[in-house]
Amino acid sequence: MIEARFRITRGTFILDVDLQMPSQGITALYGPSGSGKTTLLRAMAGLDRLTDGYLKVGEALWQNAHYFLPPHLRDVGYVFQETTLFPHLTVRKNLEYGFKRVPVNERRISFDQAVDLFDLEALLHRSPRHLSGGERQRVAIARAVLTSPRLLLMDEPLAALDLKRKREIFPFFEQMNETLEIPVLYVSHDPNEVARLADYMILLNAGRLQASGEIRDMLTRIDLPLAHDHDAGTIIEARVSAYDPRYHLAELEFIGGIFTVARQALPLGKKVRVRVLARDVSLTLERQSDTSILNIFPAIVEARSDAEHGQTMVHLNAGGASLLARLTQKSVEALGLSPGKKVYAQIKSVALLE
Amino acid sequence: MIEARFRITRGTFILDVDLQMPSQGITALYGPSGSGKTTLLRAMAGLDRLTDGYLKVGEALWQNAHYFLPPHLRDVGYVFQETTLFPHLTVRKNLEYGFKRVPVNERRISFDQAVDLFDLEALLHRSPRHLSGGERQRVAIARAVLTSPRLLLMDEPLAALDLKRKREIFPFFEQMNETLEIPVLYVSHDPNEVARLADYMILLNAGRLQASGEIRDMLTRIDLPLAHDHDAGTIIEARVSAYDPRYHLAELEFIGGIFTVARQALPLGKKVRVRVLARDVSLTLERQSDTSILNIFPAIVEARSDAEHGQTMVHLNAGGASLLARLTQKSVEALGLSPGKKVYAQIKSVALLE
Amino acid sequence: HSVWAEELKVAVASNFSVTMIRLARTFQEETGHSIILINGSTGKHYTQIKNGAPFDLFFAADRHHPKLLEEAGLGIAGTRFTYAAGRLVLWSPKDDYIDPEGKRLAIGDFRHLAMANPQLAPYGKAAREVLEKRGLWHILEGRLVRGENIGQTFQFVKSGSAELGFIALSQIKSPGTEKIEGSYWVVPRSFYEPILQEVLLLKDSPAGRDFLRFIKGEEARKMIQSFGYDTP
Amino acid sequence: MDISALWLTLKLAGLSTFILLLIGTPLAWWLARTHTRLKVIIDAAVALPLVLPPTVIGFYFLVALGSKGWIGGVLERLGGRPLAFTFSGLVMGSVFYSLPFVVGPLKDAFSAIGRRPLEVASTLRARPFDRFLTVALPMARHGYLTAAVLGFAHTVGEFGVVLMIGGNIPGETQVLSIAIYDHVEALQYDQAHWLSAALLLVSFLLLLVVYGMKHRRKKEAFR
Amino acid sequence: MDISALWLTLKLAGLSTFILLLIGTPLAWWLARTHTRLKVIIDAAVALPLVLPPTVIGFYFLVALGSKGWIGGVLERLGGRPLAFTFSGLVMGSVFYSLPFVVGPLKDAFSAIGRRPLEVASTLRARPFDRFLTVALPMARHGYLTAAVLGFAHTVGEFGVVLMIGGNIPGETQVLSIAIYDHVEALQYDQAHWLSAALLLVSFLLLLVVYGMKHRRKKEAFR
Ligand SMILES: Nc1ncnc2c1ncn2[C@@H]1O[C@H](COP(=O)(O)OP(=O)(O)OP(=O)(O)O)[C@@H](O)[C@H]1O
Ligand SMILES: Nc1ncnc2c1ncn2[C@@H]1O[C@H](COP(=O)(O)OP(=O)(O)OP(=O)(O)O)[C@@H](O)[C@H]1O
Ligand SMILES: [Mg+2]
Ligand SMILES: [Mg+2]
Repeated sequence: MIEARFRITRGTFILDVDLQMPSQGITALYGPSGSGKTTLLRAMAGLDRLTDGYLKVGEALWQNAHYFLPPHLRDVGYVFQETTLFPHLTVRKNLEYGFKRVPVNERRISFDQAVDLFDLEALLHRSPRHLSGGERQRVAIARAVLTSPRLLLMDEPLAALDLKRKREIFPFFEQMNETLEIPVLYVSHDPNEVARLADYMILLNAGRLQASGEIRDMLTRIDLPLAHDHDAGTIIEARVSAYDPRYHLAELEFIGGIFTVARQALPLGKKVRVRVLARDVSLTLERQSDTSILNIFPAIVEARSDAEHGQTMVHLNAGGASLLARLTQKSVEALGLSPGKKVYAQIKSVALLE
Repeated sequence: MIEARFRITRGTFILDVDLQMPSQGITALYGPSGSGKTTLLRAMAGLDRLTDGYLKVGEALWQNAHYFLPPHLRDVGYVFQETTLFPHLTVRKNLEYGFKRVPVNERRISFDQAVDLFDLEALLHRSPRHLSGGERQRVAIARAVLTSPRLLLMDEPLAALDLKRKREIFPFFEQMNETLEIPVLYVSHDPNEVARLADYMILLNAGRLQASGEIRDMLTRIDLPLAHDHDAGTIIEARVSAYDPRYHLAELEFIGGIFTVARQALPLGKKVRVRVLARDVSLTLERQSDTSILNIFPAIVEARSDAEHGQTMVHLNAGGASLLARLTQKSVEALGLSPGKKVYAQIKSVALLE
Repeated sequence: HSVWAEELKVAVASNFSVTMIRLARTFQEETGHSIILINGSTGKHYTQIKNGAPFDLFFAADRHHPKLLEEAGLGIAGTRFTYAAGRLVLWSPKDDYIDPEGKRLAIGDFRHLAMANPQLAPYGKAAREVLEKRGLWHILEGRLVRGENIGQTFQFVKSGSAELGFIALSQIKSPGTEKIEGSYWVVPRSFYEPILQEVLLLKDSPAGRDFLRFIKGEEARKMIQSFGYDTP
Repeated sequence: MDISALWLTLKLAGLSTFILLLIGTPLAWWLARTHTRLKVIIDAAVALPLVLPPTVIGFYFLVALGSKGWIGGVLERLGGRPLAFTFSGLVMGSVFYSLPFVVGPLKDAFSAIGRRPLEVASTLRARPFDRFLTVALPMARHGYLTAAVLGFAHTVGEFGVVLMIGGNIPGETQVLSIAIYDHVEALQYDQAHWLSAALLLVSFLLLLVVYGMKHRRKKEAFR
Repeated sequence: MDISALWLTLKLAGLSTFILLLIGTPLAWWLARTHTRLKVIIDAAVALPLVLPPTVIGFYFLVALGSKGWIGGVLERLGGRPLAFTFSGLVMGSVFYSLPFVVGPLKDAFSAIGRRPLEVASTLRARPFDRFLTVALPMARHGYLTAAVLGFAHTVGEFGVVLMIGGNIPGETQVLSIAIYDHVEALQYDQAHWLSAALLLVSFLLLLVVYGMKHRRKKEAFR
């Protein structure tokens, strides 16, 4: 468990938070621009020396009113919002800078591993001056990761990367989390990215903690902006129960039935997460045949909350799993969707891909 | 029409392009990291003095083998990839820097307008040093826009902005384009953003022009990576034909029928663009009733292209409008979807929002 | 008193400047001419005059430089004469350190002996002659510290950095400055070639000629002697 | 006499510093931004006068400025007054000799700015000279402070060149440093101490004001 | 004699520059990063010696170093050799007098780095001294070059202080600048010209090498 308590005044802005986050997994730090995300990250890394702070990472106390562990002893990896590479060093030397300073027996990732993962081979001898924006960012992430930190702080590390790169790097963060057991605190503006990557989420607003919790819960909580977002949805835990190599279809068993998902081969029994976006769920009163939609589950309407502009969020219970469906007001009335109503939730299988 | 021809060598990287883009509207410059987007933008702004370049913007020749118009005479607005505000000036002075240098009668946007739009009122007296990443970026965009440029070049201007901000700023770019008639060349990694904003698209890859054209066409061209993307889709032009204030539903007439879309009031007759993502389209053989889906159109299968991993992209013709539907191989076979087959395309109305 | 009060720019060797201030004041009171004194090393003054310095009179620390200037036609021929002759003193700020015969030189229980640079300053040349005459030059050469001029040499000794040094009598006898403590040996005139200082009129003017006449006069000679110089 | 020397000193140092910054600015700017072979030579040449003793520099200057020298000769033919033994001559000598102390810091300051801010300014319609004034100059202000302090102080203290070119004429070319020197040479230690103390005090106060201003600005910037 | 003077000059300038950089580094670092009232005073104090004429500084130094002076007295009580008229004394005087030329550029160079690179280094496990060595020093190399060139050249050319403290002892404290000066004073112009030319040439070549190296590095950086 990581406990952090900070009170920081910057001009008219005040960051005043008291939060806890799990000391494993990926935690997303989400909040509008100017809400204090960078300020919080800097405080956690010990870059701003604050009298009024408390930070405990696992068993280790990093700072309180009487004690302050300086940044270089904190074992954090930090990826700054504005990528700063050392201009006087080559890319290789930049990468080695932190790596060399970590005792050999504490290293959990090898130099070559990082170079491979972030595809930096061709850049190693280059000067940072001549890298493109995305290249710089990859180097900065690799450099931070190479210190095998006990806590990886990343301030929008993927903002300058294209989708393809992001997809290549995503699994690595999951791996970091799973095999290397490096907890990650990750600033992002992108709800897709957050939903895809994070296990836990901290929501900042105007310097205060608006909410924090498991990503599953956060995405469906109607009191939070996320549930109203265009990308609102739910996350469902499932297990791979079958794989059909002919059609590349995986069957994912979850509490409410079986999802059919087009995927590369998945090991049987593997636990996976499936994200169902509210806007991808349509409801019918009868089970439909002759449709391209493979995932159809009986469900019961649990609640309705009026979203804005003629749209309604319908909360469903599909055999125990909760689903959100965003429908027009008109459809809701036409189908008479009030709590207790039995319906069929149709989910396009391909929408589960990510 | 803007014509640009450049050949630039940077170490082992060579940018060699010969392209044309419309001199109005928003053009997206899309391509993986390191493909030469920044290099191209810099060349167009005249920041790198190249012997081997040709650039004509509308009637005005900006450079050729014998002539080179220096950047300050080019009437471009440039938003750099790494936001650079003048550290010795306040935010207000930063904004005024370009504004003051534009003759009064050439100004097409007022200072207050820009401040309002980018919500900078509270920051005006501050030093750039103490702004958050997103705040800096907003200032930089506003500063460039305030020069009322004849061509606005933006290198990932929205990367550090949250969704809400983006949504606030998007309409402005459209307005720039429509009322101010300022053409925008816009680097982005985000296909959603591109599809939402751009009219025209230039696709770079490894320093070469891979393709360029109207965004509609580009998004559906199967030879381009975009059509295979998770966010592949088509863009359909439509006209507002009715609005139901009770349900906040707008009817948008297009060549293949009428879309029903939950929206705030829209003026009748307004031309709008509707994006239909391939993954949001499901197909049935019979028209279905008792469903929450409002948009169902008869269509004819035109072609199939195998996407990877058991997924197939089905090209449809809905009364003249082209649609893409991404389905599993299994569904395609189950429904017997071969060219000429009549089907019903179901599109969740809410998916058309953006 | 002359009819017209004129202004004279007088270049004067540093060693003589204190004396000259007194002389000039008296002359100004008597004639109404005003005198602007320009201190400096004779070498510098020479170079400056050669390059057009607007000086009227040149009081050198030696005979050599005025003679060169006269020969070069930069002065009024026939106006050159000796206005003072310096006296060499071996001095130490410590009481009872130097005996009236200067035997301390031979005892040699000191780390540094200061003198002016013999190549540049007449007092240096004289000091060298004294040492050579006593046969001490080669013995003491390694312990010599050499000032650029006699003023600097004095500072070496005064600060205690050099235990003793050859300086000008005028430097410890000046009535105008603080009482000089310590012990000294006034080197007999026979030990060195006379240190003759000559003056040259550079620009002809009644006031200039007046001043030369005044310097030659009895009143001025008395004054010069009181500062520790010989006069011809 | 000493008051006029103080005044002369401040006038000389002030004027020299001003001219130094004026000449040093384009030179430093050019040196910071060019990469020709010539640049290396100029770079070295600027620092070169320093290695000669000031009096010797003064000597060469004097010879050059005199009516037989090439500067003096040209000036005379143009009908100008000779420069030796005039205040203008002093200024010229001081500027020449203190140039490296101004060019060095300015050059570094300009280099440190990098190209980006100037590129930004150029896309904001600022012409080259405009962006130099509004971006390069203010961003190089640390360098200007250092250059001005070094140039000013060195001109105040320097006296070898000044002595030689100026001729130590009271009220005209006798600056304070020479006056102090004279006092020391003439064994008038009391006056020398007194003058030195006064000069130190004045300079110290001046420097305090200058650095204090910078300090205040920096502090603001960090708040 | 002149060869030994050249050798002595290079030794003095080299050693002084080395010590100047050694002392100047922590001082400049501190000045660039502290914001106390004290800083302003030290800032001003560093530049202060400059405003006094070198000979006068030398004189005060001599007085301080003499057995009655406070430095000399302390040294004597500690059983040390007096410093006046020794090479060590020269070094001390040169260092003191050239300090501002080194501290100024270094201070600016350190300021220009900003906090970010050091913060990055600290998150990469570098302790304060480590990040100073591996980040601040290399990033301030322009400043070091300027400081070294100014400090070196000024020490070579300076002779007022050196003359006073050194006592012009051939082979021990007679540096080239004094030798040249002596030749000029003694009207031995040929020798003076010859020596000046030699000194200028050596210095020019030295500077060319130094700046040439920097130039090459910069060019590389831009390619
Ligand atoms: N010295 C200051 N005076 C006033 N406000 C300040 C000062 N320093 C920082 N702030 C404000 O503190 C707020 C929080 O900044 P921070 O950088 O933590 O935001 P952020 O959440 O990281 O935003 P972004 O997503 O845009 O990077 C910002 O609104 C910023 O303007
Ligand atoms: N001096 C150089 N030597 C070798 N390669 C260089 C040099 N300068 C630039 N490049 C390369 O040119 C390529 C194009 O750079 P550019 O900045 O235009 O990319 P980009 O498309 O803007 O990428 P990004 O989206 O990451 O910002 C990069 O791969 C970069 O590494
Ligand atoms: Mg931030
Ligand atoms: Mg780029």
